[in-house]
Amino acid sequence: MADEKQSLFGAVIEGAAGLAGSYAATLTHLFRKPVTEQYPEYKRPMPTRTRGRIILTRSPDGNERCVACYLCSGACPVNCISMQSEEGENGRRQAAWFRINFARCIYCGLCEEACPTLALQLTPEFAFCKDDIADFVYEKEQLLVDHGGKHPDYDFYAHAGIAAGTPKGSHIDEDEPVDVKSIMP
Amino acid sequence: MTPLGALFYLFAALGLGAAVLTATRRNPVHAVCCAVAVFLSVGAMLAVLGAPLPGVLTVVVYAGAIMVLFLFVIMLLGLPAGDGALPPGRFLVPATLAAATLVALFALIGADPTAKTVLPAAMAGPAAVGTILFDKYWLAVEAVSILLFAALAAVMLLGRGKTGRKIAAAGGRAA
Amino acid sequence: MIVPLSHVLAAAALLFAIGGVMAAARRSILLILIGVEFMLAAAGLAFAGAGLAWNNLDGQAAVIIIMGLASAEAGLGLALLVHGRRGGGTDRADSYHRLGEES
Amino acid sequence: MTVELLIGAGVMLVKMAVALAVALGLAAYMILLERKLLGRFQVRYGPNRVGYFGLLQPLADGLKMLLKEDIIPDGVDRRIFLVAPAVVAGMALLAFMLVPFGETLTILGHAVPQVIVRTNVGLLLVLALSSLAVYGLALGAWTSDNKYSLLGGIRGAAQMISYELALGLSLVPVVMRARSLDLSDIVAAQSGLPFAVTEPFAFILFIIAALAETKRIPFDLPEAENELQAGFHTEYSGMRFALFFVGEYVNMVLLGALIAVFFLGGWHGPVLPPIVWLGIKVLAVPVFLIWTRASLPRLRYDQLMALGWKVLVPLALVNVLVTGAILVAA
Repeated sequence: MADEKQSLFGAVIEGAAGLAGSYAATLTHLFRKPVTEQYPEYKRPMPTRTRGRIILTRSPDGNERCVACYLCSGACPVNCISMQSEEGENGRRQAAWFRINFARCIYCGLCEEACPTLALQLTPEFAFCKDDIADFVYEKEQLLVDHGGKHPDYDFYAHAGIAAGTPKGSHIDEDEPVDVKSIMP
Repeated sequence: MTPLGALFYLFAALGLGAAVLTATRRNPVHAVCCAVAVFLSVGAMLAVLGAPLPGVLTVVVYAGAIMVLFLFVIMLLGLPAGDGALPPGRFLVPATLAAATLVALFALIGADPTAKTVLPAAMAGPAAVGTILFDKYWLAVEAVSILLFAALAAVMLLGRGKTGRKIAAAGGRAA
Repeated sequence: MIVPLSHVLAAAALLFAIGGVMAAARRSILLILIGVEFMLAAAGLAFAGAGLAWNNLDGQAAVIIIMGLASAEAGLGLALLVHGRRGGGTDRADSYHRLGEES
Repeated sequence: MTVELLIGAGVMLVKMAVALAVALGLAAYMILLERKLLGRFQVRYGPNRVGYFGLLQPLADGLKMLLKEDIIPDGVDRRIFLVAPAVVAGMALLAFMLVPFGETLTILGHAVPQVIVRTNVGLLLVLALSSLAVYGLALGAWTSDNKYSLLGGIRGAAQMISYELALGLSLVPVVMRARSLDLSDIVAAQSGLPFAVTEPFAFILFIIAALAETKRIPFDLPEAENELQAGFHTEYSGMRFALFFVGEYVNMVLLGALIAVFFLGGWHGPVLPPIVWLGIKVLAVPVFLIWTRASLPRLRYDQLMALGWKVLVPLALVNVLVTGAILVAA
C-alpha cells in the first residue's frame, strides 16, 4: 500500500516535471531569433541548377541555338512545348515559332536533358505569377535571351559537321573533308 | 401592469408557446430546441417571481445539462427525423383528459379569492434559500442525493452493457 | 407588484397539461421524458409562486429539490433508452413489451 | 422619476457599448496575439505583413471573412444551421455583462457601478451561460450533416457536460470564502490576499476545467484537426465560421476576466490604477493559454474523460471538504 502511494506520488511528480519541461522548452524558444526568411525583402540565392522558368539561349556569336528538332517537345511529359521548324538563311534549321505553356509545365527538366544544342535551359527564376492564365503561354520572343545561360561558351555550329554558312572541315575537331574521287590517302 | 408583471406574461406566453411546439415537433432535435426555450422561459419566470437562485439553477440544470444530455443521446443514437405533421388523432384522448383537468383546476384556482390579490415584488437572496434548504429540508436534500447516487450507479451498470461485461470477464481470465 | 397568484398557477397548470399530453401522446421515449420534465418544471413554478404568495422560502427550496429529482429521472431514463437501443430496440415506447403478451 | 430612468438607461447603454467594444476588440487582437506568440514559440515571426507589426491583420481577416462565400450545404437543417454560430458568440458576449470592472463610481451624485448587471447569483449565471454555449456547438455539428461534424459535436457535448461539473465544483471554495455568489462581492473579498494564494488547488482545477470548457488545446477534441478536419465547424464558411472563431476568442478573454475576478483579486493591486491591474490580469490568462497551446499535445478522448471524472471531480470534492474544514476551524 505504501509502495503504491509512493508510485502514485512519483507519477504525479513525473507528470508535473514533464509538463514543466514542455513549458520551459517553448519559453526558451520565445526568446530565440526566428529562423524565418522574410521572402520578398530577402530572396535566398537559388542554386544555378534550380529548375524554374525555361529560356532559349543564344550561342556566343549571337545566333539562336535552337534548331527546332522537336526533341524537347517529344520529351515533355505534359506536352507543353510546341514549335514549327523552318529553314533560315544559310540553310539552317530554326524555329518559325516556339511556344511553351507554363501553365502546364511541371518544371521536370526533361526538355533540357533532351536538347542536343543546349538551347533550351531551365533557370532559377520561379516567381512569375500572372493574373490571366492565358498569359502563361510564352512565345519565342519572350523565351529568347541574349546570353548563353549555363554554357556561355558553347557553340553548337562550331562543333557540328553541318555546313551552314561555314565551309566543311572548318569546325572544331573536324577533319578536312575527304575527296572521295581522289585515290590519295 | 408593472414591468415585472409584463415580463412574467411575456415569458409565460413564450414558454407555453414553445411547449406546444415541443409537443408537436416530429424532429427530435427541433423538439429539444423548443424544450430549451421552455426551460429558459421557466427560469426567467422564476426569477421574476423573486426566486433568482432556482431560476438560474433551472437554466443550469434543465437547459444546460439535461437538455444537452437529450441532444447528446439523439446525436449518439442517430434518432430518425420524422417527416410531416403528427396525426392529430393521437392527441385526441390525452388532450380531452388534459382539458377536463384544466377546467377543474381553473375552477379551483378561480374559486380561491386570496389568489386574486396581486403579489408583491420580492427578491430572495441565495444565502437565505440555502440556509432554509440545508436547515429545514436537510433530510429531503439527503434523500435526493441518495436518489442521484442510486441513479448514477444504475446508469453506470446500464452503460457498461455487454462489452463491459466481456472486458471484465477477459480481465478476470487474465488475472 | 407582479401578477396574481392565480395567473402563476394557471401558467403552471397549462405547462403541466402540455407536458402531460406530450407524455401521453408521443411515442418516442425521448419526447415522453421531455414531457415529464415539463410537468416537473411546472410543479416547481407553482411552488415558487406559492412561496412568493405566502412570503416564505420553503417554495424555493422545493424547486431545488424537484430539480434534483428531475435530473435523476432524466439521467436514468436516457441511460435506459441508450441501453434499450443498444440491445437492438428502438426509441418507440410501444415496442418495449417483452414482458407483455405476445402480439 | 422618468429622468432618473432615462439617465439609468443611458448609462446602461454606454456601459454595454463599452463592454461590447472592449470584448470584441480584445477578441480580434487576441487572434493577432495568438498568431504572433505562437509564431515566436515556434521560432518564426507570425503575421507581420498587414500594417506595422501586423497590427491591421485582424481587420484584413475580418474583411476576408466578410467577402467569402457563405456556403450552406445541401441537406442541412437551415434554421438551426444559421443560428448555431450566433449562439456560441452570443453566449460568450452575454457573460461579459456580469464581469465587474471596478468599484462603484459616483458621478454627479449618482452611483454608477462599473458592471452592467449586478446580481446576487452572478456566479451561477456565468455557469449557466457557459453551459448554454454547448448548444451552438452541438446543434451546429448535428445539422451540418457531416460525419466529422457529428463526431466533433458528440465529443464537444460530452466534454462540456463533464467538465462543467468540475468547473462548478472548483468554484465552490471561492464561494465559501467570499460568502456570496455576487462577482463584485467576490472581488471585494480578495482585497487582502487573492484566492489564487488562499485556494491554489481550486485555482489549478478551475484553469484545467475552463481550458476544457473553452475547447482550447490540449482539450480541443471537438475540432481535432488531424482526426476530424475541423470537427463541428467543418461545414461552416465565411462569416458564420468567423462567428465560431470570434466566439472562441471572446471566450478566451472572458476566461481571463473570470479568472481575474474569481482568483486573481479583480482590480485590486498596488500602485497602478485599478483598471490597469484588471487589464493586466485579464490579458495574462490568454497569454498563458497560448503558451499552453504551444507546449502541450492534445489528449486522447478516453484520457480526457478519465481526467475529468476520475481526477478533477474527486479532487474538487476533496478541496471543498478541506476548505470547509479550514473555514470551520478558523
